[in-house]
Amino acid sequence: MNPSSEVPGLVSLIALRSPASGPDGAFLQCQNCKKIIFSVEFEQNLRVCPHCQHHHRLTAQIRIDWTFDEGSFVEHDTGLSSVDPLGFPDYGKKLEQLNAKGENHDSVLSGTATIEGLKVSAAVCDFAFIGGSMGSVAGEKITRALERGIELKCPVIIFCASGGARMQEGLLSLMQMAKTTGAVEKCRANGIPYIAVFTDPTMAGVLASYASVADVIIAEPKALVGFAGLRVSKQAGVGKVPDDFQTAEFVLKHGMIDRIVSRKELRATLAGLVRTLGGHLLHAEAEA
Amino acid sequence: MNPSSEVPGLVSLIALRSPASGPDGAFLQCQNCKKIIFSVEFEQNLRVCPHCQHHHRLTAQIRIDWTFDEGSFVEHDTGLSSVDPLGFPDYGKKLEQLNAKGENHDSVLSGTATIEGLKVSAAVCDFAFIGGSMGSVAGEKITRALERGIELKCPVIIFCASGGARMQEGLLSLMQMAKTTGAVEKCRANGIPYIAVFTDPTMAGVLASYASVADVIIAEPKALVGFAGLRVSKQAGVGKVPDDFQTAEFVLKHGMIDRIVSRKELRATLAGLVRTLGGHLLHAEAEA
Amino acid sequence: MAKETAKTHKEWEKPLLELEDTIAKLREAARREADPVKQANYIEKAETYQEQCNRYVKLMYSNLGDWEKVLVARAEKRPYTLDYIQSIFNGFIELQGDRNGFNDNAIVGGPAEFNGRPVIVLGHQKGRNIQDRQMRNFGMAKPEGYRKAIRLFEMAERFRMPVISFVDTPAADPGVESESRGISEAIAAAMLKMFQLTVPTISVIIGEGGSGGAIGIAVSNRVLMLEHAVYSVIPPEGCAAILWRAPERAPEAAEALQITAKSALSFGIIDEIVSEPEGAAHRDPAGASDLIKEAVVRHLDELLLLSPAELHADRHAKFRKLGKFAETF
Amino acid sequence: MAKETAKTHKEWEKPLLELEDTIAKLREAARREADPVKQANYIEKAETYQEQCNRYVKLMYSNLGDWEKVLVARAEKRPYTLDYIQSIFNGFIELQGDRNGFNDNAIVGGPAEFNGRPVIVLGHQKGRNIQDRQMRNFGMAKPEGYRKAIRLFEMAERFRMPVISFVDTPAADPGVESESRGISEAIAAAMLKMFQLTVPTISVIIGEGGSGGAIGIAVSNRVLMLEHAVYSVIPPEGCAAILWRAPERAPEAAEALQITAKSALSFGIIDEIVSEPEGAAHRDPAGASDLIKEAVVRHLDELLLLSPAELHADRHAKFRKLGKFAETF
Ligand SMILES: [Zn+2]
Ligand SMILES: [Zn+2]
Repeated sequence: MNPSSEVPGLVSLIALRSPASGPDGAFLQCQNCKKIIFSVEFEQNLRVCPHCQHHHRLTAQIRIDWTFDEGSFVEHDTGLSSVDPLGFPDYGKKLEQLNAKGENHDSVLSGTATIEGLKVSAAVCDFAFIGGSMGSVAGEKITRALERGIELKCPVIIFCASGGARMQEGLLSLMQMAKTTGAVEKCRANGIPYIAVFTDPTMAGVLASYASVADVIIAEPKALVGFAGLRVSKQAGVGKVPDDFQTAEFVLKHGMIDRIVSRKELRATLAGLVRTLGGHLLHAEAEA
Repeated sequence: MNPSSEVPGLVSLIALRSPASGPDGAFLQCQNCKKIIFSVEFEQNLRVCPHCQHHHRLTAQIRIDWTFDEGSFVEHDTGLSSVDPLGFPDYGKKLEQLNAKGENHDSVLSGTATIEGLKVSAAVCDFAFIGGSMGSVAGEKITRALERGIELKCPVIIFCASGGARMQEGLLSLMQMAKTTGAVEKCRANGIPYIAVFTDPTMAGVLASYASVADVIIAEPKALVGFAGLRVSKQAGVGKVPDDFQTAEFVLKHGMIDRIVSRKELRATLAGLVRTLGGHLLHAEAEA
Repeated sequence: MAKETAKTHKEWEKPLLELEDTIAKLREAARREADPVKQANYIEKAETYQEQCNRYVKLMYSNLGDWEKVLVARAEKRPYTLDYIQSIFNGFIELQGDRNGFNDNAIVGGPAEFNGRPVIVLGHQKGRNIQDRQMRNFGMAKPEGYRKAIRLFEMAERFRMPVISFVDTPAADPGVESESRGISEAIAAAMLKMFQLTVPTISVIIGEGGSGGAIGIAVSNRVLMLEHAVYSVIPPEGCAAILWRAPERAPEAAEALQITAKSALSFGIIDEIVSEPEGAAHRDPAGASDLIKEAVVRHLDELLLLSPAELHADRHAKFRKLGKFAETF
Repeated sequence: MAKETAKTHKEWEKPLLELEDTIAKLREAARREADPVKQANYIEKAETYQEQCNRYVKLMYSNLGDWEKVLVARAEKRPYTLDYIQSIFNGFIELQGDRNGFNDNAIVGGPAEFNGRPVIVLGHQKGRNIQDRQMRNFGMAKPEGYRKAIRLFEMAERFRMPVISFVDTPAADPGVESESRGISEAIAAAMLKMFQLTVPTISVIIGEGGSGGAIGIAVSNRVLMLEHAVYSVIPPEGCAAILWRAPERAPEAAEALQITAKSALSFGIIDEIVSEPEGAAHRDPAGASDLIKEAVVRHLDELLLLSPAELHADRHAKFRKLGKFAETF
């Protein structure tokens, strides 16, 4: 019994992935449990369903607004844009269309911010831009965000949301896996803490590179986290596929992430990690 | 049908663990397949049963003779002997008896030798001495053997054969686990290759310390290798105990050792490892 | 003497528990009593018993035998690692996983603030109730527990954080699963990693220091031990089984093995005995926490004066000299 | 053109194989023939066919299309890692295990001598026959394969040994088991470890350079690629399935993805194309080995002139600059 079919006139079936959250007073439908949510409550609840606790996807901008101190985020690397190095079918056209729509930050926003007053370098993937796929621009922005941590002597926070590498850039996108991982190695060598947050979905080439080698990995509840597409995994596997396969809960159980943190506790958890793991940097700064 | 029961007059049932291998021309019985072996053939075959390939245990001295270049082994640390720090029931008496029998090297022989002309520091456990158990003396000799590798800038080879820590020395024997592992860390920091050979049996406190953190681990076929006594493991386990549980074959399958090497190929394998992994030491020496 | 052969702390403390129960009942009766004379009578009785009880506690705990120490160290009510983390540290964030396919709940750890300074704190964790105990595998860590610890040690090194570890385990898990994933290697690798560190490290044996399972996270610059904790190369039951084929002779084995803080100190294996409040840590967890905190702060302050290289060398030197033997030249 | 849509190398080479079969039969007939005239006739025919065959080989392999490269790179007869280890290295001692509970047979490696110098050599290994192929999981490594590689990298670093890796995998294993043990982490950790090394590292793409499975062991100072090997972010079949929901359009996808050595070189992703003998490596494995050895020796000699710090920085710089994008300020 779907309430939306009972009271169709009251329900505004706005796609929850769109940045516009609908007019005040409108109703939305949970993507998971299909129950009706009052949109104001939905926003107040950080787009977590009050009925089933489903964490709906956020845009990069909303993620930034809800994570960092108000107005503290300064975007960097805004001049970067994707090209079509292989002349790949339809890729150039797609980029043009996205540009025309004003979607000009590619699949990653990078910058600096503060969280509970503590300085961080940050990057946030945007799943809305070609599935958050990592091409040359995304790889470059992630790399610069990590390097900026070294330069500014502050921790790095990256919100992952990606289907994987951007195949339209061929081998160049595979190389972004190496490039970003190289930047993580430089952070390690320089004592820069790097915290990754796996949001829905964190997959393939992104998971198999900078995402998985973070010092601390936090995931949002039920986020999809995996290497291969489910179809491929099922074909390859001899054994049974567990019910929670490729979820945050599955990878937690298997020791691959540190914690699952609900959206409303995320900011405080991140601040706590920045404060403790980055303590030596503040100390070094105070001495300098 | 046991041949020894058919021809009892011909069979000399000498315990194969004793250092004396019996007079020429005598027959022995394989501890594993119970078949009859001509003792000269047994010795020529390095105490490996020609029927079932069972690798019978060797004394420390025979191990040394058959591994290193003839006459090259020089024993060190001969002045060390066990005391009875806790006044543990019967321990003092046992040590006196062993001393009286001339068993004065405790459960480890340590020294230097060459293998195919290459210099090594070596230690060999003797299972015959209180089950090869590691007390303060064994821990000290293993530690010195590892440190001697650093001092002489040569690889270290350790033959393990032990039931574990020597409980008669209480917490002091537990500390030998830490002490010997500390010496392995110093080898790592100094680029000294350390190769462990797991012979039958390599267990408990020895396995859970210096033995398992060797750069390369070789085991003899079918050697018993495990952390807890089989009884304890079975009690603890919910699942089934595999047929090959706690054997060299089991730990190889589980990625805990590098190779199983038959006794007749052991010397060449060790020399090959010393030559390649220790190459930088020879190079450094040549330059000095 | 029943006291001598008690098999659990509960059994051993029974007379005391009964007395405390009586006192509680008397106080309850007093509370409900309307008649002031009768009430005064109840209160007086309760106070007499209370004095007696206090005397017993003092008597029983001031001169514990070796086996009694084992019982106290294993006491169900004894504070565990997470209790001390809760009371002594601020802002603990538990981190999980070995990043190799497994997570272990018998070892917990993560960053926290200690005395105003970021540290990594970790330790074995036993469970309070039945489900919790199973989930924690009775504080017996599997390989993934030690590999989680290694991750935490590496993090401490990378971010220059002192490490404080709490040791409280009967033993490492000896099951088939643990063997198949290399429990021995995991313990050895954890010790090796601890030797590599160049940050200050302090271990506190708070309950059972059980053999390889304990030393795996106890290779520290300073090793402290609670007054009634035990530290042993083998569980007394196992020792008795091997020596006399009689596990029930565990109390004798406990004496032979010299598992007390006092003997560990005498052999130079620990650096300090941390006193417990009267009646042991479980009768005053807050008091025990304060005593632990005071000792750890003091040792940490000393270690913070050393350079990274000195901390590394100090730890090596500390363990290098352990052992008792004769040597002739 | 049937050539264009062949699905396997065997199918594609079929005319050639038939011709070779005919030649072999003619030579055999000649050998058995008593009549010298008939014999001469057989031999002459065989030689004519042989010339024709040689022309075909030259023709077919001198101008391979992208999809044909895929077929050649995947050819069942193509030399695999262990073949090159056998022919180019001396005294190889295979080391096994991830020291975490698992061993993988899809990645092999260990110390060996190369050109008179101790090195660590490793690589993906496919199987020759059915059992072997299953045992090697078709060259698709699981997490334990990458963790074994990490152990070998660490050993190379500790003992100052150059690393030579051979890349030949369709992809990393995507199964449930691999996911549960963290295949993604294992690949990322292997790359991270390769970045940490301060010894010379050289990778050679000898067959299929399949996506994350390949790059996991290919983050080297120098990356060489055999003339007919392929290197791709996604298998052409997968790309075609995503783009056009038509895996059978893989040949088109192969072209779109630009998976050849030539394009990898043009994007600065590889440092050199190693020529293959006429008719590709499988028609002359010894020749291919010589060509690989010559190239690796040359690059290694150059790298050996760099200091440890320079080798580390060189590798970082090499990968740091990869990518094509526009930037406005
Ligand atoms: Zn819902
Ligand atoms: Zn036999």
